[in-house]
Amino acid sequence: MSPSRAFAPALVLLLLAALIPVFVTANTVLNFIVFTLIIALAAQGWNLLGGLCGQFSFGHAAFFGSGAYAAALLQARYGVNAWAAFTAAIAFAALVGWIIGYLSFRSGLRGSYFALVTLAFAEVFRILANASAFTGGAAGTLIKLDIRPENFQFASRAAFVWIALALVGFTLLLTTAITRSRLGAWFAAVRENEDAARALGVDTLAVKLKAITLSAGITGAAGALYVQYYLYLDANIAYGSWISIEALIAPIIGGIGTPLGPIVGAVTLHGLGELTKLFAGGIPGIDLVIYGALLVAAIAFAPDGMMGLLQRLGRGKVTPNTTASTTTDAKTTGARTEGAA
Amino acid sequence: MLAVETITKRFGGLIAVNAASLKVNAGSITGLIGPNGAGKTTLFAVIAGFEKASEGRILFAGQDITAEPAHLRAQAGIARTFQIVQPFAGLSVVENIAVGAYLRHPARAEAQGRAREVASLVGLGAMLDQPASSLTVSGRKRLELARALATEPKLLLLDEVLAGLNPSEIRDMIPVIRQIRDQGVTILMVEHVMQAVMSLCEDIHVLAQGRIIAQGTPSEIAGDPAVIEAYLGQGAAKRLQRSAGMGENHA
Amino acid sequence: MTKTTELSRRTLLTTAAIGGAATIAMPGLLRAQAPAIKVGILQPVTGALAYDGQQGQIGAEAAIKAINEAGGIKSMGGAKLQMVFGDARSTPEGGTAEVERMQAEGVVAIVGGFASPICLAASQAAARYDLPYIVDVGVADSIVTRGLKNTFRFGPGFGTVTRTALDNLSKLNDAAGKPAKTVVLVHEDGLFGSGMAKLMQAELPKRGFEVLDTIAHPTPSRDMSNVALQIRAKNPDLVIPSSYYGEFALLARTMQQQRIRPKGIYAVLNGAASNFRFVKEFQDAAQYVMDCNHWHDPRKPVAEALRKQVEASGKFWTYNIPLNYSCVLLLADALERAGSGDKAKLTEALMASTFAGHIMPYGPTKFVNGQNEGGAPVNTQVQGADIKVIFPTDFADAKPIFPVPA
Amino acid sequence: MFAPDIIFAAVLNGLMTGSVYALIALGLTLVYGVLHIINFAHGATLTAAMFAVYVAHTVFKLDPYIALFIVTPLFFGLGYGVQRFIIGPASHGEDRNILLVTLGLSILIENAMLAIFRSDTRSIDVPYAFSSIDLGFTFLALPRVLAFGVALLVALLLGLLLTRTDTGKAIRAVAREKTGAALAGIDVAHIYAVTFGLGAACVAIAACLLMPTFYVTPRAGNAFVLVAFTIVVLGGMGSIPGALLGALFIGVVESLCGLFFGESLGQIGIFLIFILVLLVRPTGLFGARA
Repeated sequence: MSPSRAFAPALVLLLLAALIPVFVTANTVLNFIVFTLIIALAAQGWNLLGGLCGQFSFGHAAFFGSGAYAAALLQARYGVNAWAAFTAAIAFAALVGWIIGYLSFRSGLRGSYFALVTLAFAEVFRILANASAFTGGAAGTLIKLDIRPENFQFASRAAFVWIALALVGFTLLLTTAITRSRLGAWFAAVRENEDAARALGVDTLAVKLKAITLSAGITGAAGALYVQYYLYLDANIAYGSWISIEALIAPIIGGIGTPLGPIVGAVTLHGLGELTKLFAGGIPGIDLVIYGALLVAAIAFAPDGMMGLLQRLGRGKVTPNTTASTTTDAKTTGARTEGAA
Repeated sequence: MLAVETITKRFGGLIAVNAASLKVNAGSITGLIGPNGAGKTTLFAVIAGFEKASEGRILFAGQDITAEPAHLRAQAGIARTFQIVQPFAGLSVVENIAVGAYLRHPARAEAQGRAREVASLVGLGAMLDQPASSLTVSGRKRLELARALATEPKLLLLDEVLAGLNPSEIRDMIPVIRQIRDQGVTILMVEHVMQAVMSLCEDIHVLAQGRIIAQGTPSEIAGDPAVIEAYLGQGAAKRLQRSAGMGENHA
Repeated sequence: MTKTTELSRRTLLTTAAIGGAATIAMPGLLRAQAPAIKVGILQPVTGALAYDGQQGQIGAEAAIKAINEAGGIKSMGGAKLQMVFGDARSTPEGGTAEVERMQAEGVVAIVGGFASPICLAASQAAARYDLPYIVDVGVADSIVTRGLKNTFRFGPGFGTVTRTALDNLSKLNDAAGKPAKTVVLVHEDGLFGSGMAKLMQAELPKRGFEVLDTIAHPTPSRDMSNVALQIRAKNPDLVIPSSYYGEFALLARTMQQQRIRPKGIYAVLNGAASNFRFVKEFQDAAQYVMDCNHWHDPRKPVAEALRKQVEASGKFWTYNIPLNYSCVLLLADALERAGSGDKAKLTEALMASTFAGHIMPYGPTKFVNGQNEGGAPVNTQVQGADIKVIFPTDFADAKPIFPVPA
Repeated sequence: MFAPDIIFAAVLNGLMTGSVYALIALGLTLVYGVLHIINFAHGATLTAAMFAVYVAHTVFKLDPYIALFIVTPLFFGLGYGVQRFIIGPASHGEDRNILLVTLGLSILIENAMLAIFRSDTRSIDVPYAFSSIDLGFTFLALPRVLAFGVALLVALLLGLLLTRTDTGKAIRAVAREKTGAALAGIDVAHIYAVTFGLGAACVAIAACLLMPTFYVTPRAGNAFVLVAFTIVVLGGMGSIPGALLGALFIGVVESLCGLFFGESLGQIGIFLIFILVLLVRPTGLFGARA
């Protein structure tokens, strides 16, 4: 595939999306788009580590929350400019990613064990953030409402749509570029078979650390964007399992390991959520029952994710480089079951 | 090229490799044979850096690499294949090989070009875009070889690349291996297919119960009564001699 | 999505309930003409806070129904209130999304939110449109200290609740001859509990109480046995718990089972101590438990009528109901005075509100920087199968029983 | 800091709480060991079982300990059916899809409970709820002592089932090597479903033991899932004795950390120990060495 063909769909999509706020002025829609893009960004981060590099995490909240808290606290406690805080937040989340990655990958954690250790880290952070006075404890942290562009606060929701879109678009291009690079090949090699990768000269620890650092930075950016948009943060928002699940589920629904997968997944899931709200009425929960059922049905009918489904419908085949191996999943998750039963 | 000096590898109380020493000369094809459980694959793993040696040291091109991790050894020029093939199942053939090629060619176009060359060398040229998971056993063995080759090694460690192949496939592979050596790659191979060992190797080391019990040319090994009695067992001597004769004819 | 309250033919409440906001003059004629006024009711009815959201919704619905049955908004030609309900899904972003939808559907104001994080995010989203937002519960003081012009809180904030709780505790203890000297604080580790504990720890010693221990616990907790153990070890005169329903119910049951009997349990903003479900299901454990919390004014007949009505429908009476009921009445009064659904006029009217027709024990409303100055908690005590108001004496319908009779 | 009798009482409390964790973790580890997946619907299953016990008590006037004999087979059947007819077909045998299907099911079940029962906190009142055994320094609640005994018994029975019965042997065969087991004539789909059913049955028993002293809301089960995950990992995924010992260990750790660092921060103890154990010994405390 030539570079122009590889990047074209992404660029067209971005351009179209950027035009939405020009034609759609309903804030309901714009608000929906911003939130969906925040989730998509978090999911893109997850996809880089989980999809491309094969390291499933159940604890991306650790990065989302670290980015969000860094952005919020730098502003609220130290009066740092919002844009500078935003940049620092990404770096901080990336650092947290590196540290968690270093500790767990160095110990050789893979599969479910890695997944659950990330979950545990996120939980530890959540409990600490909830108890510590520095983070505002249970009362949370507020960013002062002061609508000025230099404060990263805008009167118009369209501005946030564009910023979120720029971040998602940048990550999309970055992910596409990675899949077409040596680093991408090494990610895939580590995902598919670590021993074989090592035999071919791949420094698997370094590759995984790169993946988790990038991944954490991107998901951290999503957290920072969240707090910049809602201007409020507490431990359950920042480090709660909700965002770990959102970040994990969107790429799988969309198409794991594909650059567009997380975005398609987030849009599908949240679109579905909006759709099922139509059923919300007298009895609370009914809409979510339908949502859960549709989720199960979606997996039943699109086992390779929406991207896989689109490809099957479009071309009648699935290109191998866009579908992550499934045999590896079975192997990594089952890798330590010698003591089974 | 490679010098293994009194390497010992213990797993708990079990001694898998016991003070084994061997030398591989540059430009040679050297064989490592021995019965099942002799410790060949373990010794391979130690040489390639997948297992840490309990004692002893390994020199590669004069450098002590005993403490180096596997990926650095690969970068230094040691490539290995796996006895149980380890393809990147979700990737295509060319992508599999390209992972190896990226070691020396950071740019995508070059790495892919190099991967195609290697693929045609091992006879996978027609299957470049097939998923690796769709290959036959013989195809996977070739892929294993191609990936290792793509790293442009100085020393290639082949762990039973011929096992599981039928006689005609083996006949196809032997010239390929020889061609690789002729291009300047030194080869150390673990092999059970005696016909191939005898025909390819100039120098053979015999490992039994973790110890090197013999070393020499194929005919020396075939005639070594210690090898025959202590390791190959009754009646094996004749088979070995027959294979050696065949190999010489071929050469 | 939109849920419109049905008009019932039965008039359950007297027109006086609306406190001057309604009229009985020519209701039929006017009813046909005036377009309905859309009012946003925001509550978390799914997710972690679903119970409180459900209770709040009951109160808001009852108020809208009562206002409409009494003839709607008189100054606007008897226009009826139409509820636009939004499920905040127990998250700030869920609340924000619903505010956007409500705005798009043309509501004149929004009432509710329940939890502080939801109230903070939702009121801020509403502020973009200068859309009046009336907070029902959300006790975080930051809700009204951010300087948002559109945000009004009818109930008391956190600081007021804690101060009142301390004042009343001192009075109670003094009146009983100072039987309580030592205290153990038990609190959930969220916004309510942690903040309360911090203030209490600082203030209690100044009032002559010794704080023996402060025990934080998470929500949800799987087991309260260890909390009970620690209370037992410290053997305090008084236990001050601030927890949600499930955890306090567990604690009270465990204390009963472990035969731990302090001289009093004095809860603050507790999810169970002012909940009739708790009283009904665990009458022994609940007996004589005091709570400083939001509560309706028991002397107001409308409040008692509403309570009977709710209980007759098989629901339990909680403070969310009268608070939301009152908030909607407060909005109706402002609409009545503004004479239009115009946001600026409505905000003006709310700022100038001196509404006294609500069913909380607050006196006439007076907003300063969006906070109702009169909003205050009261002290209740479980006595027999009922929850009685014991403080302040102006509103009380029973005398405190303290210390707990042995 | 604390008198020895309080510490001892806290250890006893931890053991009893741990025994209920054990039942929940047993179900989870069994499903993990055989299907190699993490069942996200486990918490929702527990919630559903607790509501089943609640309904049995309020509608049919059945004591939870008697309901156990109805709810357990019922949930075995439900678990079997859900795996056989929903999770199996919908996931196409792919791990990551099973993950999502169980996640979808958990959303579905939790909100179905919310729609049916609303969000009220419900508990049942049994005459023995406050019966206790007086040990002098502390009182042990009778229902919790019973739960402890039953949990140990169930773990024992489950162990016997896996080692002594044909079905158990088939389960272990599938856990080790499903292709081989299939070649040997074992119906893998059936064994998967049986395993899932057993997991659900364990949770149902846990629900019966919990309800006399606990409460149920549509989200009640979630509180137990995270801790069950940590137990399963600590015990070595798929290991029955590991889950039992891990659960008792975590119960005691939680109890003591709660005593010394406060209930809130005490929760950190569980996760820190979990992280440390994994970093030092990645196969879990009782898992086989990789």
